This record gives sequence, C-alpha cells and structure tokens, in this order.
Amino acid sequence: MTQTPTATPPARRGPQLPSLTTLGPLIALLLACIFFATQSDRFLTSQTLALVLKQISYVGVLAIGQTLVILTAGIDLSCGVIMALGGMVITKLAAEQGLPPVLAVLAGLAITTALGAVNGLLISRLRLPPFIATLGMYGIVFAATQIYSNAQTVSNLPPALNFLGSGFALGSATFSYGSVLMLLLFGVAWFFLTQTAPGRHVYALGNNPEAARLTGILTTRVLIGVYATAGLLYGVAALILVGRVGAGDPNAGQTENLESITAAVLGGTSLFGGRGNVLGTLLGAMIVGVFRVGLTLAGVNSVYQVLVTGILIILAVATDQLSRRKA
Amino acid sequence: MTQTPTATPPARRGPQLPSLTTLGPLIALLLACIFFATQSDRFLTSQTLALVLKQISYVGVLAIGQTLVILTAGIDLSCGVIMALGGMVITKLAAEQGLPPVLAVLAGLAITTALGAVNGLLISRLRLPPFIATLGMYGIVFAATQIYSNAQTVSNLPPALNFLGSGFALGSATFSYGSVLMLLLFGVAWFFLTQTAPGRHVYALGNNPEAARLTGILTTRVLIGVYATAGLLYGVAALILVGRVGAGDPNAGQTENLESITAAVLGGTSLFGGRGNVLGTLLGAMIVGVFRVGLTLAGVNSVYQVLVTGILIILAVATDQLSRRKA
Amino acid sequence: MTAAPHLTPAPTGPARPLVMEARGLVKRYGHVTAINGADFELRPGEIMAVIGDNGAGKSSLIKALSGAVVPDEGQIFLDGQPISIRSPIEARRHGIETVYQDLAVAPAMTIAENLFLGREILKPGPLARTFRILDKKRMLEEAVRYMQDLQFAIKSMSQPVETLSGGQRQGVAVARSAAFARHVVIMDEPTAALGVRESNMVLDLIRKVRDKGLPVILISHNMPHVFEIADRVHVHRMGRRAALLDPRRISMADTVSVMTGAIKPEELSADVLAH
Amino acid sequence: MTAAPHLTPAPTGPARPLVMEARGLVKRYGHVTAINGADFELRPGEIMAVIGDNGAGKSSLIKALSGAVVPDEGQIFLDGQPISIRSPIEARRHGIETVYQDLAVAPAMTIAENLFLGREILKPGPLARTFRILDKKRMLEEAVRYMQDLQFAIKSMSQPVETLSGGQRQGVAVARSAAFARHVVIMDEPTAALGVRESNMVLDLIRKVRDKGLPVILISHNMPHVFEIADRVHVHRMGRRAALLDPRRISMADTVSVMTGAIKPEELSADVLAH
Amino acid sequence: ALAQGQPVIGLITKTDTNPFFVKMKEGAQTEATRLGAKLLTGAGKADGDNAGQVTAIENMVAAGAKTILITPSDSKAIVPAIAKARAAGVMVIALDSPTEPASAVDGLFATNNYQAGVLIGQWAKKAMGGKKAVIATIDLFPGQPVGIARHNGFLAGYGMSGVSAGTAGQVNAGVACAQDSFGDQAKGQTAMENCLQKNPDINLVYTINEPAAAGAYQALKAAGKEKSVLIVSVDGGCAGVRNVEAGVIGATSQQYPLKMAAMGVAAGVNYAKTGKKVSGYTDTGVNLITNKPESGVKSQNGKYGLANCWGK
Ligand SMILES: Nc1ncnc2c1ncn2[C@@H]1O[C@H](COP(=O)(O)OP(=O)(O)OP(=O)(O)O)[C@@H](O)[C@H]1O
Ligand SMILES: Nc1ncnc2c1ncn2[C@@H]1O[C@H](COP(=O)(O)OP(=O)(O)OP(=O)(O)O)[C@@H](O)[C@H]1O
Ligand SMILES: [Mg+2]
Ligand SMILES: [Mg+2]
Repeated sequence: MTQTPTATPPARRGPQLPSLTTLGPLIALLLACIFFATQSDRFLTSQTLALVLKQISYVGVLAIGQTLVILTAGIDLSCGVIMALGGMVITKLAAEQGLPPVLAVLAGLAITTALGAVNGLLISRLRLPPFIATLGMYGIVFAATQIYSNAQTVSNLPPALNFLGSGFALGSATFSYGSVLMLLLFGVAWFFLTQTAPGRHVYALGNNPEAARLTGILTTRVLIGVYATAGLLYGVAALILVGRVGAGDPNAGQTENLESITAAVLGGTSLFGGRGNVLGTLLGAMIVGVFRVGLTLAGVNSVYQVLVTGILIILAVATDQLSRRKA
Repeated sequence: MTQTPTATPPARRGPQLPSLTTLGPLIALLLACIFFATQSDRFLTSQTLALVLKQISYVGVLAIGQTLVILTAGIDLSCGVIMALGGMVITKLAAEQGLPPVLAVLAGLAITTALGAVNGLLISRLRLPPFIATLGMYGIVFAATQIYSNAQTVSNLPPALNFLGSGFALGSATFSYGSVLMLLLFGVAWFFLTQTAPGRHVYALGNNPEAARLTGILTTRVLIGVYATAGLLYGVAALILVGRVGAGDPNAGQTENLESITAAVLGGTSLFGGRGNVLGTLLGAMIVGVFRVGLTLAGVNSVYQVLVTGILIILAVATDQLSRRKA
Repeated sequence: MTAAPHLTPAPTGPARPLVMEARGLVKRYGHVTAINGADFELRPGEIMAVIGDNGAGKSSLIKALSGAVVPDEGQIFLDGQPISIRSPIEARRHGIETVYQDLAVAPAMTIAENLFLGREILKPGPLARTFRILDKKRMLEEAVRYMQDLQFAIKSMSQPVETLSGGQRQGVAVARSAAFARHVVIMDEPTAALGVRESNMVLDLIRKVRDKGLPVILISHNMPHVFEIADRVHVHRMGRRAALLDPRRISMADTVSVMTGAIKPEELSADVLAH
Repeated sequence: MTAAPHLTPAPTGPARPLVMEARGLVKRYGHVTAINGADFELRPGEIMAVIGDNGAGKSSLIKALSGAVVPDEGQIFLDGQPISIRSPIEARRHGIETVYQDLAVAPAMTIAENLFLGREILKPGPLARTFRILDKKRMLEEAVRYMQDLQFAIKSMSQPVETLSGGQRQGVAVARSAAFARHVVIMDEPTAALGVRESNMVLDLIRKVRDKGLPVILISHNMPHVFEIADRVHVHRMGRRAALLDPRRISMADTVSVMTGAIKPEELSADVLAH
Repeated sequence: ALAQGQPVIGLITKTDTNPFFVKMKEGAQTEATRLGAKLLTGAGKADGDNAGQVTAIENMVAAGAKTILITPSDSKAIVPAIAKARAAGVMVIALDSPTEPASAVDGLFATNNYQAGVLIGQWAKKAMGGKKAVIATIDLFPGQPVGIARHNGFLAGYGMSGVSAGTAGQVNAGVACAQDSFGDQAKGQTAMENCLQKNPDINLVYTINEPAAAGAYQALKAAGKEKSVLIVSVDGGCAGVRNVEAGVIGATSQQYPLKMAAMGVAAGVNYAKTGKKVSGYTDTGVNLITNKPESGVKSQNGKYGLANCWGK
C-alpha cells in the first residue's frame, strides 16, 4: 500500500529558537581580530584593546541609549547632536561662565535629559513616528548648538573636565576612565534590561505594544522614561567626549546617530523592537572600532578603509546569520 | 436597581480605520503653503511650484524607490551613493570615453539596477537586516565612486545628457523635464502598487511576511525585484541629477538616504512595512521642498532654517496625527 | 419552546447589588457601529456567559468593560458607582482582569515573563523594591504551578511564547487572568484553541474563581460549555443585548435560535428569561 | 468500549491508492521535538480528522505536509510518488491549500485582497496579463459571493482584515482555502473562533469540498464536529500518530481517552480501528 | 604591512571626498613614494568631524607614524589630541589651516582662507565698479570654520564694515541671501535658485568653492542671468580655473594643496632621518586668478592658474 520510505536529507529552515543572540557578533568580532592579527603584528596588543575601548567610549554610551530606544521599536536620530549640545553647555558654563565643573556637568546632563524627555513626549503623547520626532529634534538641537556656541569651539577647560580622558596604566597600555565608565554603563544597562521589571517592560513594549498596554503597563510612562534615560546617557557621552577631546566641539555628533544604530543592529538588536541585547551592542561597537584601528594598522588608505569596512560589516552579519542557521 | 445613566463625553481613542492616509500630509502641505504665503508675496507663484518640483526631482525619484523598499519593511541607506555612482558612470562614459549618450545611460542604469539587486540578494538570500546590508553597500559604493572618479567632477557633457535639466515654459514659470519625469514615475509607481498583483504582493510582504510566504508569494523574488527596481529608479534619479547639475558629481548622494526616507515617512509610510502610499511620498518630498524655498523667500538665516525646518517637520506630522484622531 | 425544569433557586436575586453594569454603550469605527446601545449586568459571584454570532460585538463590549477601548457613549457602573474606565490600567486598578481574544502576549518573551507582565514578583528588601529587581526564580516556580494547574504539558517556562502551540499560548493568557483578578474576571473565548482536557481544566478554573466569590464574564461559541457552566446567558446580537436567558430553563436549540435571530426575543416565554 | 453499529460500508478501502502519505516525519526545534516520527495517510475523497492534546504536534505535522516547514527527516508521498515539499509555493503547485491556525492574513489589506492573495484575478487582455493588472471589481464580487456562502454578515469586502472580529477573520482564511484547492484541503482548527451558525456553514463547506472529490484534512478540538463529519480520525499524541480510529465504531468518550492517554491504543479492540 | 625601518608618515584630511583633499593625498603619496616613505591616510567622516580626526591621530600613533600631517577640521578642539601625539614623540604639522593656538603644532604649511576671501572681495568691489551690489553667498554648512573664514574674508575685502579676521561666526549683514551648499554642486544650484526666487536683483555671488560656483552658474543660466551676474569663488582647482577662462567665474583665489602635502612629507622624512623638526608658519600662498585684472588687486591670469592648478 505504501512505498518504501526514503529519508529526505535533513534540512534546516524555518523559524528557529532565537537563542544566543550575542554569539553571532562575538564570532564576527573574533574573526575580525584574527584577520587583523595576520595583517599587523602591532594588532594583538593590550594597547590596541585600550585604543579601541577609548575610541568607542562615547559612541558606545550613545549606543546604550540608542539600544534602549530601538528596543521600544523606536529610533533616535538626535542622539549625536544632543550630545554635542550637552558638551557645549558643560564646557561653556565651566570654561567661560566659570561655574564649578560639577554644576556645569549637572546642567549639561539636565539639558540632555530634558531633550530626551521631549522626544519621548512627542512620540508617546503626540504619537509622532520616532523617526520624524527625532529628525525634527536633530534640526532643532543642531541649530541651537550652533547658535548657543556661535559656532566657536571652547577650549582651555578646567582640568576636572579632562578627567574622563585620562586613564591608568595596565601593563604597557593606558585605559581611559571614559572607557571604564562606558563598560560600567553597559553593565548597568544589562542589569536594568534583564533583571528589573521596568527593563522587561521596555522589551514588552517593543515586542507587542498593544499587549503591553492591555496588560496594564504604563506605556506612555515607559516611553518617556526610555527617551529621557537615553538623553541622560547622551549627556554622559558628552562628558566622555569632552574629556577625550579636551574641548567643547559644536560640530560633534552629526554622524553618530548612524554609528550608534549600526552598533546596536550589528549587535543583533532588531529595528522592529523587543528583540536584542545591550551586550550585543557593545560587541557591535567594538567590531566597528576594531575595523577602524585594524585597517589603519594594516596601512589601508582611507578611501579603501571605507570600502573594506562596508564589506566587513556585511561579512560580519552574514557570519552571524549563517551561524544561527547552523545552531 | 440601577443608577440613572449619565452619558460620558464622547472620547475618541484606540485603533481607528487607517483611511485617507494621504489626507494628513496634504493638510500639512497646504498649511505650510498658507504660512509661507503670508511671509513672502513671491511665494504663491507658479515659479515657486516649478522651482520646488525641479529641486525635489531627483530626491523624489529616489524616494519612490525608497518607498518601495520601506513597504517591504526594509530600508535603503545606499540609495544616494548608488545614484552618485550611476551619475559618474553615465558622465564618464559619455564625456570622457566618448560613448554615445544612450549607451552611457544604459550602462549607468544597468549598474544601479545590479547594485540594487545585490542589496536584494543580501537581504533575501543571506537574510541580512536591510539596515546592515545597505549600510555596507553604502560604504562600498561610496568608496567605489571616489576611486572610479578619482574624486573629480566630470563636466562638458554632451548636450543630450542635459535634456532633463531643460524644460518648457508654462506662463511665467519654466518646468523642467526632470520634474515631469518624476511626476510620471510617481504615477507609474502608484499604478503598480495599487493596481497590479506584484504591487499588492509588496504590501503583503511588508505587512505580514510569514502570511505572504504561506499564501505562496515568492517572497525572495519579490524582495529582489523591489530592490532591483529601486536600483533602476536610483539610476533614473542619477540621470535627472546629471541633467540638472550639468556635470557628474562624485560627492552627490551622501545625505539623500535620510532625505528620501524623510519624504516617505512624512508622507505617511510606516517604517514597519506594509502601510503607506507612494503619493504620500510625493507630498512628503514637496513639504520638504516647500520648506526650503519658503524659508529662503522669508529671508531666514541658514542656521535658523535648520531650526525652523526641524520645528515644521514636527508640526506637520503632529497636524497629520491630530487630523487622523479627529477623522 | 422547551424549558428545563427549575432545579435550584436562582443563585442570584434581583435584590443583590450588581458588581458591574453598563447602560447604552456605543462604539463606532467609521461607518461600523461595533456596540450599538448595549446594556450589560453582572451579579456577584455569577458566571455570565455572553454569546452571539461572529461580529455581533461581543469582544467590543468586553473591551469597553475592560478599558481596552473607550466607548463613545454610555455609562459603566462598578458596585453601583458610575466609573469611567479609560485605560486597561484603570481596569486593573479596579481588580478587573481580562483574557483578550487575540491573547495580548509578547511573543519574544518567555512564558513566565508573560504570565507576570505588569505585575512582576520582586525580590524582597528595600533595595530590590526601589530598583524593582525581579525574583526570577520565584516567577519561574509560580509559572510552573499555574500551568500545571491547567495540565499543560510545557517543557520549560523560560521558552519564548512564540514557540508555543496555539492552545498553549491561550493557556498562558488564561492562567494570567485567573491568577491576578480581585474583582471581576473577563474571558473572551478562553477555550477556543484548547483541547478537550485543557478546556475542562479551564472550565474548572472558572468554577474555582467563581467559588472564590469573583464573578466571571465568559464569552464562548461553545454551547455545551456555556450550558455546563453559566448561571445566566447574555445573548448579543447586532451590537446590543438581545436577551438575558436562564440556561436552566431554555434549551440549547432555542438559545441558538435567539442568537441567530430565528426566534425574536419577544416571542420567548417569560420564564426562560433570566432575572 | 462501546462501538457504534457499522451503518454503511467504509467509503474508502485499502485497495484505493492514497492521495497523501507521510512516513517517519521528524521535526526538531532545539530541544523540542515537535514531530517525532509521525506517519500520516489520506485517501481520496475522505475527511480525515486529526485530533490531539494541545502541543501534541498537529499543527507541526500539517505544516510539514503543506510546505510551511521542511521536516528534518521522513518522506512524503503524493498520489504514491515520493515528493519533497520544500515551500508553500510547491505545495500550492501540487494543489494543496491550507488554513493555518494563525490564519496567515495580511492585517492591513482588505478582505478581498486577502482572499485572492497570491492568485489575484487579472483583467483580461494581453496587456493586462503582461503587467498583471488586477480586476478589482471581479475580485470584490467574488469575495462577496464566497463570504455570503459562509453566511458571514460583513458590510464591505474592502475593509482591512484588521478591523474584523476574530471569527470573521477566520472566515476569510477558510473561504480562501476552499476556493482554490485542486487536490487536498488542509484546515487547522477552522471553526475555533466561529459561532454556531458559521461553524455549521464551514462544516457544510467541508462536505461540499469532499463531494467535489477532494480529500480534506481537518484538525479540530471540537469532538461533536469531528464525529459529525470525519470519515476517519487520526489521533496525534506526543508528536506521532497514536491511533487511526473509525468514528462510526468508537464512542466519543473512548476517543478522548485515547487522545489524552487514558487508554493505550494497544488496548483498543481491533474493530474500532480504521483501516 | 609596513616595511621595517621605513619612515611612516600619516596624513589626516578633513574628508575623503573633497577633491582638494584628494589632491592633497595624491601629492603626499607621490612625494612619499619618491622619498621612500610609507604614507598612511585617514580622514574625518564629514567636514567638522573633530572626533574622527582624533581617532585617526591615535590610530596613526599606534601604527608607528613619527610624523602626522593634519588639516584640522576644528582648529581648537584638535589641540589636546595633537598635544598627546607630540608627547609621544610625534612631529605634527598642520596643513591648509592653522590650529589655535598656532604653537600647538610643530609647524604649519598653509594658506590663509580669510585672505583668500579678502582677495576675491577686493576684486569684486572693483569689478562691480560703481554698481550697487546685491550679494548672494553660497556658503559651506553652518558652523564650518573654513566656510566662515572665506565668507567673512570676502565681505571684509568687499569693504563691509565690522568684519575682520577675528570676527566670530558668519556675518550676514549686507547680504541679500545666504544659503548653504555643503560645497556640493547640486546643492549649490538649489541654493542659487532659491536666492534668485527670493531676490531676482542679485548681481554678485560669492561661492564657498568652485563646484558650488558651477552649481550657481547653472541656476543663473536657467534664469537667463549668467551674463549679468558676477561669480567669485575660492580653491583654484583646474576645473575652477577653466571656468574662470570660460568666463563662468569672474575670479577665484587659488590655493596649493599639492605643495603643502609635498612639503609636509619631505619634512617628515627629514625628521625621520635627522631628528630635526620643522617650526613656524610657511605660507604656501594664495593667488587671485582672473582674466580681468583690476588695478590695486594683485592677480594672475588663467594661464598661470592652469599651470599651477590641482586636479585635472
Ligand atoms: N478597530 C476596528 N475598526 C473597525 N471595525 C471594527 C474594529 N473592531 C471591531 N470592528 C467591527 O465591529 C464588529 C464587532 O466586532 P467584535 O470583535 O466585537 O465581534 P465579536 O462579537 O467579538 O465576534 P467574534 O465572535 O468573531 O469574535 C465587527 O463587524 C468588526 O468588523
Ligand atoms: N517554532 C518553534 N520553535 C520551538 N518549538 C516549537 C515551534 N513550533 C512548535 N513548537 C513546539 O512543538 C510542539 C507542537 O506544537 P504544535 O503547534 O504542532 O502543536 P498542536 O498540536 O498544533 O497544538 P494546538 O492544539 O495547541 O494547536 C509544542 O510543544 C511547541 O511548543
Ligand atoms: Mg470576538
Ligand atoms: Mg495547532
């Protein structure tokens, strides 16, 4: 009545358990490191690690905020310019108005937090698409920074503001306090997102906003909270940037929105919200940083660096996808 | 047994019929026009209309492709640089290699279409997130353009390539053929998306990819088709740009990805896919164009233009949202 | 019209105050009027079944009662007091818990997380309370308990809900509502996707909730279930209440006829009506 | 064990070739084995009911049969020929139409569009065919016809599906599969969200499909429906077929016992087994 | 991979895209090849990207560069990063534009952007004769120091009061229409179109660079005003000089990126060999290129311009 069954070759397709989301970026990062180690004998040193961490420190902190926002199915185009304004406020108040650095920093953080909260209000109360709200904010904050600073860089900062740019020696490498702060904030964000109730609400909101609303999560409050927290983080990023550069730069932050989104998405966070992991974002930021340092060490011309970075980004995520399909 | 019922005031919240999606942008556009008409008596003229159409012509065509992509729940960061490369190929072949303009144009369109198809392949076959695939492509194509052109502008084009930049007089205004082509393409795209089976498949794919797959839509083919078509449109945009500028510019297209996404989102297309309308995108592009011309006519200083544009974008979409809630 | 013999005195009498009442609710969506002047009442400790054709407006009605949707007109009373439930949070504050027909779960989150969404168990201690740190271990344990009560064979509570079968997913939503209600439980077709055994467990659960003294609103298309468990039956038709029936006195066939409009409510003899 | 008297000769005998057969299907998701060596068979013109507890693996089985999921192991035969159905498109090419439990509709698109998704009616003429221009008018008319056949009271076919009630949405998915099948119809709980009247219309529809000569696979938790309509009953348990029963010879209670594991299939008397 | 013992020199430009910087890189590469040095290149992502330049400095130090040539995007904000590099024993030379303070670097091979603006301003004043100028400025991008220096230089040269090299921010008093072009031809064209719509009487156009000038010309031509409006620009690229020859641009201030780069590389090789650093400011010069010389304004003709231009 029936034919002899012949086994079909095992095929692995269709939906899979979305486990180990940070494994893919990790593999990509390791592969990149191995590759660059073959290209330059200066690569596999603790200095390189210190350098990468230092260079990604402020974008990394921006990317924490960006990840929070993306997890709610949002996007923040204004992160970089909010950071720039924060930096200008801090440096102008401290270096030109002569305010004590602590007060200047508090004022800067207050402003960036407030701007983040405005984003949140526009998105939750007026129900603007996050792309539009933060794009509008980008223009407003960018112009405000130029007007407030009269397009002038502020230098001669009080030494306290340079603190995050300085660091401590560990072996032959100097790790900046700014990068330590970044790592610390990644830890805090990880704890918040995975171990606390409000953290899980962020995921729920991005995963199924209607379900979040129906289960009684105060979605408006969560959204405003997320954008305001992101704003606060942008302020901290400003502080790290100020310490790193040693000046208040009104032109900072114009491309950092794309960079922070890239870090999050490279790290496996979905732009549709509710799926992702802030430690993945750290890996994503490090991948970009490693590419940049590695390509310079390998002596690649700057235009070709852009080219190769493009190829490597695609390869990194393709590896990730393939490793998932195997898993 | 019961109290006298007192009527609650009518409240209008919760999900609404998503009707009339282009009405909101239209209202915003009209309000903007009225506003600028009060600011400058030179605003309400046919010249202004011709100017706006001319200025948005190539971004408008990019935005058609971008809208197709966004409807599939994708995003294309590489649209502008693909256009730039297309423009360089066309102008270099025609002006420097002396190829007949028609052949040069065909070569340019072939390349942009192929690059679009590569995007589609990366996204559908390798399952890369569109953000990553097109970001990688951005770097690759940007660098390729710089290398290919040696960062040099190509001028002294054969007159045929300037055709789309020329135009015809209608009253006191001169409408460029490039803007006519743009309007035509919007019409074609509208027809495709609303009146043909493949057009509806684009919506279905963005609206519920799993449902699209299960109902037997060839999702891979649709995706590759969409990205390739978008690439073709970027080639046409290159042609319009070349005609308009009268030169091949290797630095074109670096900010046009954001501009085209803005046009689509302002026009009511959802970044989550499956919802939107290409005519809304036209309105979205016009809103941005009207802001630019209007603010210049109103004599607003350039930094303040950035500021006011930010505010106006937020206001425009807020109006849209409020009008929907009323509807 | 056959009426079942009057076996027991009606458990609820007109003298007892109503837990929940709605009068003249209206909700329009564009041209569609989903609720068209609907009345509703619920007595303490009763199981009120709401039945009706597809599209009759049952889900819309209970969405209005649970704050998921704000009606355009009409008034809702809780324990005799007029209240306005303008959001699900307000409904929850009033102790109303709801299973929605489309389940309202977050697919990427685990079963345990979904069960406790919005009312997570926190670790003890002031520090943990301030930062609202989750007690994941206890949440997992409790989740296992709830789901075992319903006899669902689910391997792990830390599985994302999107990997569950349709019925298992519904089980999660049902367990959630029953666990947290303090005043009223509303269930919109809780057994639609459930197997025979699992359905029976849910019916048991509903009885247990009732026995705790909480009234239950049960929407169902399954007439045997309705007749097995309901104290009164609210028949919904074209956006409003068509009749309020006593399932101990009316036959299933007649009930279906009222529901589909084959029998006009006026034609019913008074003794099959509930009061 | 009570067996219903043998009323009519079995409509299908072992001599007739099988329309669809599956042997030793396996599908694993991480640690979970959703299909665990399942067999399946379907004879021409029969209604085969598939029943089982929640999470037994029924939906996974039919997903494997309809190309929605590619099994890790095992073989599928169509009309006696081994085939591999690696995608829903291939299943459709073989004339297999499926109603999925989670409906697979595009919520923002209209009812008419959803009904014809992937098989739109095109305008006549070579130009219209080349550009695949839709005949929207005809699609609307046909949609009205399909939905009226099922007696759904839906105002407008150009309403987006997301504005429909749960049952109405299910109606759309059912109408779609019945309209286009040429070989096999698979329905995963088609009446779960339906009202009494609408359920009966769907059962009628299934009979009509069978009468056209197409076999139907019906997954359902509703035992009365299963016993009303099925020719044979496939009991699924823990990822595999536990028994193949003849609903005319076995009682509903025994069937449920087999399904829940209270009775072992080996304990059944041979005459209640289907063959 | 880098060969042992070879002098490593880093060149950091503002962007990868501006032909000015692309030429500068070419000049450096030619000289480096000739002198047997290894050239590393880096750039900010966009004009004004200071953080990107800081990163590039760090990476080049890590890669073993002993000399870094940089065209600072932000004259002040880059200083602390340069100080760190110098502390690590690296000689840093600013190209094209100075740092603030100028002593932050070992040496400066530069042109004066403000002075470049002044030259075209002075020339334009003369060329307009007694006619009342209605000025449009097609600028770079808000807040860009180079843009501001050229713009303000032009106005000062034209004789606007209250503008000097020290003026902070862009002065727009006395300008009929100021629009940003990002130095891009298409955007320059859009900017000019809008200015013409605002004020059709515009008769003098300052442009930030020659691509913007080409765009402005395109817009003027479309309006039939290309003959009656005077365009001045800055850069002196070959395409720009040809436009001067063709009468599209009235005058342009020519700068010499190749020269700056070659001098920088030579200094770097010298430092590697002898350990001798450069010091002070070397002006690589600005020349006004025009075929319509005006008395009192020193200028060179198009032939000279073409002979010394960069690009092709
Ligand atoms: N958001 C909405 N927009 C437009 N129409 C809606 C919306 N929600 C519900 N409706 C309409 O209101 C009517 C009632 O829907 P409802 O979901 O309340 O029905 P129901 O009685 O629960 O049906 P079912 O038994 O199928 O679940 C339906 O005709 C539906 O199309
Ligand atoms: N994509 C998936 N990832 C992981 N596990 C899955 C996946 N799909 C199904 N499963 C598991 O496989 C088992 C069988 O699921 P299936 O949906 O086939 O059950 P079912 O018999 O249809 O149940 P129901 O009657 O509730 O619809 C379940 O335990 C489920 O958790
Ligand atoms: Mg319902
Ligand atoms: Mg199932």
